[in-house]
Amino acid sequence: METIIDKSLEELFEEKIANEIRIEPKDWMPEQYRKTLVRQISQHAHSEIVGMLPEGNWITRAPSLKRKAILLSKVQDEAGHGLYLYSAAETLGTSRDQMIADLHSGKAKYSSIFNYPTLSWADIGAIGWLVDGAAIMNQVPLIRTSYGPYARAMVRVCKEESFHQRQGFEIMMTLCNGAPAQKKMAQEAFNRWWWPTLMMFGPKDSESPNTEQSMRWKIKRFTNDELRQRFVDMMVPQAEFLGLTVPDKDLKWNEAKNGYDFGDVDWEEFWNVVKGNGPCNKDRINTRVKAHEEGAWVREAALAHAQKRVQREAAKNVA
Amino acid sequence: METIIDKSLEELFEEKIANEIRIEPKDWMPEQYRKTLVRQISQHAHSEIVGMLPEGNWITRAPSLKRKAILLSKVQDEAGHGLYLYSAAETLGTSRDQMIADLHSGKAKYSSIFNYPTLSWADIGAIGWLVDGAAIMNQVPLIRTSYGPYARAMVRVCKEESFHQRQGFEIMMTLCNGAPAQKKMAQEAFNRWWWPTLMMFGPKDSESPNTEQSMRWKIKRFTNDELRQRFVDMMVPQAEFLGLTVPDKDLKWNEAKNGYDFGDVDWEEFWNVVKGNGPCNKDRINTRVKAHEEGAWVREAALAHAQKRVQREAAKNVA
Amino acid sequence: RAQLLDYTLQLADTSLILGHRLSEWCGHGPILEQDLAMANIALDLIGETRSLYQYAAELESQGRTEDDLAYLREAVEYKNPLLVEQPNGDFGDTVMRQFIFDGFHFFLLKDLQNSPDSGLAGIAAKSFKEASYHIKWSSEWIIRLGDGTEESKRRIQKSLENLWMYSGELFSMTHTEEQLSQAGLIPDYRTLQPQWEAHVGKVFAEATLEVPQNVFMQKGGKTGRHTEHLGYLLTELQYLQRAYPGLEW
Amino acid sequence: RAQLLDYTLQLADTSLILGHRLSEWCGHGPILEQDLAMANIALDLIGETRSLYQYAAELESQGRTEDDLAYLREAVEYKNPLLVEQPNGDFGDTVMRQFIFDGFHFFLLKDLQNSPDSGLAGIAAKSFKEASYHIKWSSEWIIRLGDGTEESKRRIQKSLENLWMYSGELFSMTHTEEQLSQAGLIPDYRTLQPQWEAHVGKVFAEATLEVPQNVFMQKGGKTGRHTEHLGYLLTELQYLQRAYPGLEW
Repeated sequence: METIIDKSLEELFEEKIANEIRIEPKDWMPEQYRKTLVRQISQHAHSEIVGMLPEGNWITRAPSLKRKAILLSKVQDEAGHGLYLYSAAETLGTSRDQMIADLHSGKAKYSSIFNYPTLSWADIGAIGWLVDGAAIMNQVPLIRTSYGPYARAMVRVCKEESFHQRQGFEIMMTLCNGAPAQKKMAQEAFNRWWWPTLMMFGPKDSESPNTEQSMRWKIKRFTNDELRQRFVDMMVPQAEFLGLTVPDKDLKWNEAKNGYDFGDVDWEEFWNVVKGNGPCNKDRINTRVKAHEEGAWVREAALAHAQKRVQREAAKNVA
Repeated sequence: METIIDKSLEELFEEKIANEIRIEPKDWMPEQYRKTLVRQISQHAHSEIVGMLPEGNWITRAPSLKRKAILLSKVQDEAGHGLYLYSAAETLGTSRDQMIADLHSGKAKYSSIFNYPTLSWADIGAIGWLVDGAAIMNQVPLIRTSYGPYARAMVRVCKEESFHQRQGFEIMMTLCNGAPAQKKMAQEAFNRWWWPTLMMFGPKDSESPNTEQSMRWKIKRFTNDELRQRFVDMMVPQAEFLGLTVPDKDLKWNEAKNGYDFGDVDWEEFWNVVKGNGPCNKDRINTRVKAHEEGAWVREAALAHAQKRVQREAAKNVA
Repeated sequence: RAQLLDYTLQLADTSLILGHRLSEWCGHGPILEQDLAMANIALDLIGETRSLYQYAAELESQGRTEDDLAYLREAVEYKNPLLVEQPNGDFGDTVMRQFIFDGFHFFLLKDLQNSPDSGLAGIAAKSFKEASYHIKWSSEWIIRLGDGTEESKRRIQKSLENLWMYSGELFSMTHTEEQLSQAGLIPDYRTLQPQWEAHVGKVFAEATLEVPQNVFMQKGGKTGRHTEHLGYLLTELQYLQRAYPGLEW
Repeated sequence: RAQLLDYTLQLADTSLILGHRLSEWCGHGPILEQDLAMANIALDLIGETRSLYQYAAELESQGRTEDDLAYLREAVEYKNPLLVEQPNGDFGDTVMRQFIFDGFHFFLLKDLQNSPDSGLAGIAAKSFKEASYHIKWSSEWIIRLGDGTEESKRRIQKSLENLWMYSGELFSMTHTEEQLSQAGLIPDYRTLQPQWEAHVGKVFAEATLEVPQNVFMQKGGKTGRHTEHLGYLLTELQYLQRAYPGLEW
């Protein structure tokens, strides 16, 4: 009996997917779909939160008041994205506390890109331009993702991200049109961020076990390699416009495929960072855990006070 | 019977004092003499230790490697002075731990000058030149102080202090011969440090209750006002040499007394700082207490390890 | 005019330094929502700072820009009161620093909106709306932490004891302020203080906190005599402008 | 010659940054005697730094001074290994960082004294005497803290676990180092490592500490890819030179 019902629910689900109808929180969904989504959305939320750190690192050292305000506002937006995304994931039945505990224990991942350090002001430009650029490329298709709350969160996220990307490009442009020291700073940052950004699209398709199922469920819309190619094709002309040299000696226009050929990512480095051995993995998690632990008394106080209020209200109503 | 012995001991003591013979740790001495000395020497030791903080504040920001080494070395000397002086005070039967506890509880005092902040690099010059200058003026007579260990400690302290003072003067000279911004920095620091330095000689003689007894015991050799006058007479020509303006509109050469007339110290400020209300009193003590508390586990470990060693040696000797 | 410039710089320095301190929290708050809230207040203060420095640059008319004024002065030239340069400490210390300041800021801007000096009045009008949000935020947190758990009460009471000595300077008037007040351009701070005291007292009462008595009030920041904390803040704040003088960013 | 310059700068940066970190302790040590000891080591390192930068300036012959080299470069231009820029942490963290470094420093200088390059050899000979004192100091403290109380053991074991991942970079050779080593100007670090391991192993055994196994070794500092800690250190270090370019102090 139960099997039959399940099957018909599953059929209904598959039908919606096929017809590009959004799955909503109260709809039936396969356990694996739910799990995949929780993993992906929480990972995305964690990335926003951890991603506040490398850029936050330059707020106090921003070179002008205007840049300081823009950067602070950008990092604040990331906190906001974290909030929507945690909320979207919560609609799937996992609490924010649980997700944060998984981040802190190392069970949940976040985007590896944030395990690289920001070493100069130009890194803020490079992150905005390259990293946000890659994030948008990854995320825009998610606006059409099959799970409703996630798709809707992505509309707002993507809109703000493209604003951030323009700001990043503008920082790079100012540096590239500035003094030689500034241009040098920009090139140096570009050299450090280019390859890690290409890694943001994930392992090669041939080594990405989850891609197929995610594509079928329309959680994912393009393969890793497809997105990586599109990104390179988009960024190379921008780098040329800025007068920056792409740090890849194998980069070459391929007329036949109407795109660039480019060198292979250092996959050993990629897997090292994924496994927790990147330059900042330990620092990032330690920083988050420290903020969380040092904030415990504040959260407890807020809760205790809220309870006192409720009790006082109740007592008033009784009296 | 006892009274008679005491009396003869006291007579012996007074005789030594009168004949400028040093009192040594094992000699009999009046309780009040001992107390006065412990108070004075420990206060002096505390001043060295707390005095490390305002100058230590600029070690990481020293403007050249040479200046950084000189400053670090100077602050290190102060730690060394602290050590000798605590040792000298310990010969009077009070432990270093007890003295430190008294400092942290606020029972023991230290020189009020260190409750002023160092706000620019020129402050390092001003402290060396003015504060060490005043300290030397206070301390040189102590080389002839009646208590042996204190007098001997002061020989070394004074020697190093005059070295420090020359370094301070040299910083000021470099600034005063430098760019307008440097000269301005020097004058600004001079303005802030001049009056607090004059306060270092203590209250007016008419309001210094301990002076008379200390002079009689030859713990002290000159009155506060005498020393203050000598200091002003010495420093004004040096300030003129540097091209700095003394921030005292009442300053005037007095031919009759062959010295300078000068304005009155702001005694309200003086007493406020003494009472703990100076700009940095709280910060200084908090910093010392924090260092002490955070170091507790280190001191315990060192002790535990030393005990283990002793036990192991004993076990070996038994075997 | 020189006095108006002096005063405008003092206000600008104040919001700059407090905004900077708040911005240090970014990414390290105890709750994501409060990370957002503190960034928001920091942004408001930086916005106010920019308007004030721009106005100061205009009053000065020496070709200096907002960034020259914000980034290229010595510690002793900054005129912010000591309160705002105090380190963040724990969240309670930050909330307490903010709360003490917010009341002052709120009542000051409220009056300053009516200044006959249209430059100041305009900036005050804009910032007053934001300040109304700030005072609400910090007051609520004082109450939450004071009337929360035992630990939170102990902590926030301690914050109050540590920071109270910097509250007096907010209302103690410099020579410049006395003269501008006599000229009717800015309020007499003696009239602001009772309003501030009433608000602060009410909130502390609800938070079950005790105001420390007979505290010696520290001052000096408004005349350039700062605590040693400011210097370190400035090494970070000014770093790039100092390292590369005169460039566009 | 360019490689010799590069290498000399790397050594200079290393002692500069570690000396700077140690100097941050001044006035804050757990025991007055250790405050003195750490200042002493810092002074030795700063002395070594000065000789190295002076020699580098000579090799470069572009008119730059020791201070230009120490104060006027970007974070990514510093070539110190990541270990030495790590924050002080507690006294145990500082001792552990020092201990890991001291063994490397000691065995390196011991060999470097015999370099055919008389500039390096001379500096190494002088610093070697000091390094012999440093390694004694840090080894003793590792033993004291490891074989002290339960708390001290827990703490220093934790320091070891946190810092061990930075030990590998000390012995991993850059392109420059490989070439200088092949030219016989500097030792092959592969011959230093076993000596270091023997010393470190002996001390850890006496201290009853366990060396973490299968640790992924971080590197990057020697090629300019630092941790974010270095930037903040430099804002302080460079502040005055940046604020007032080209002046005498």
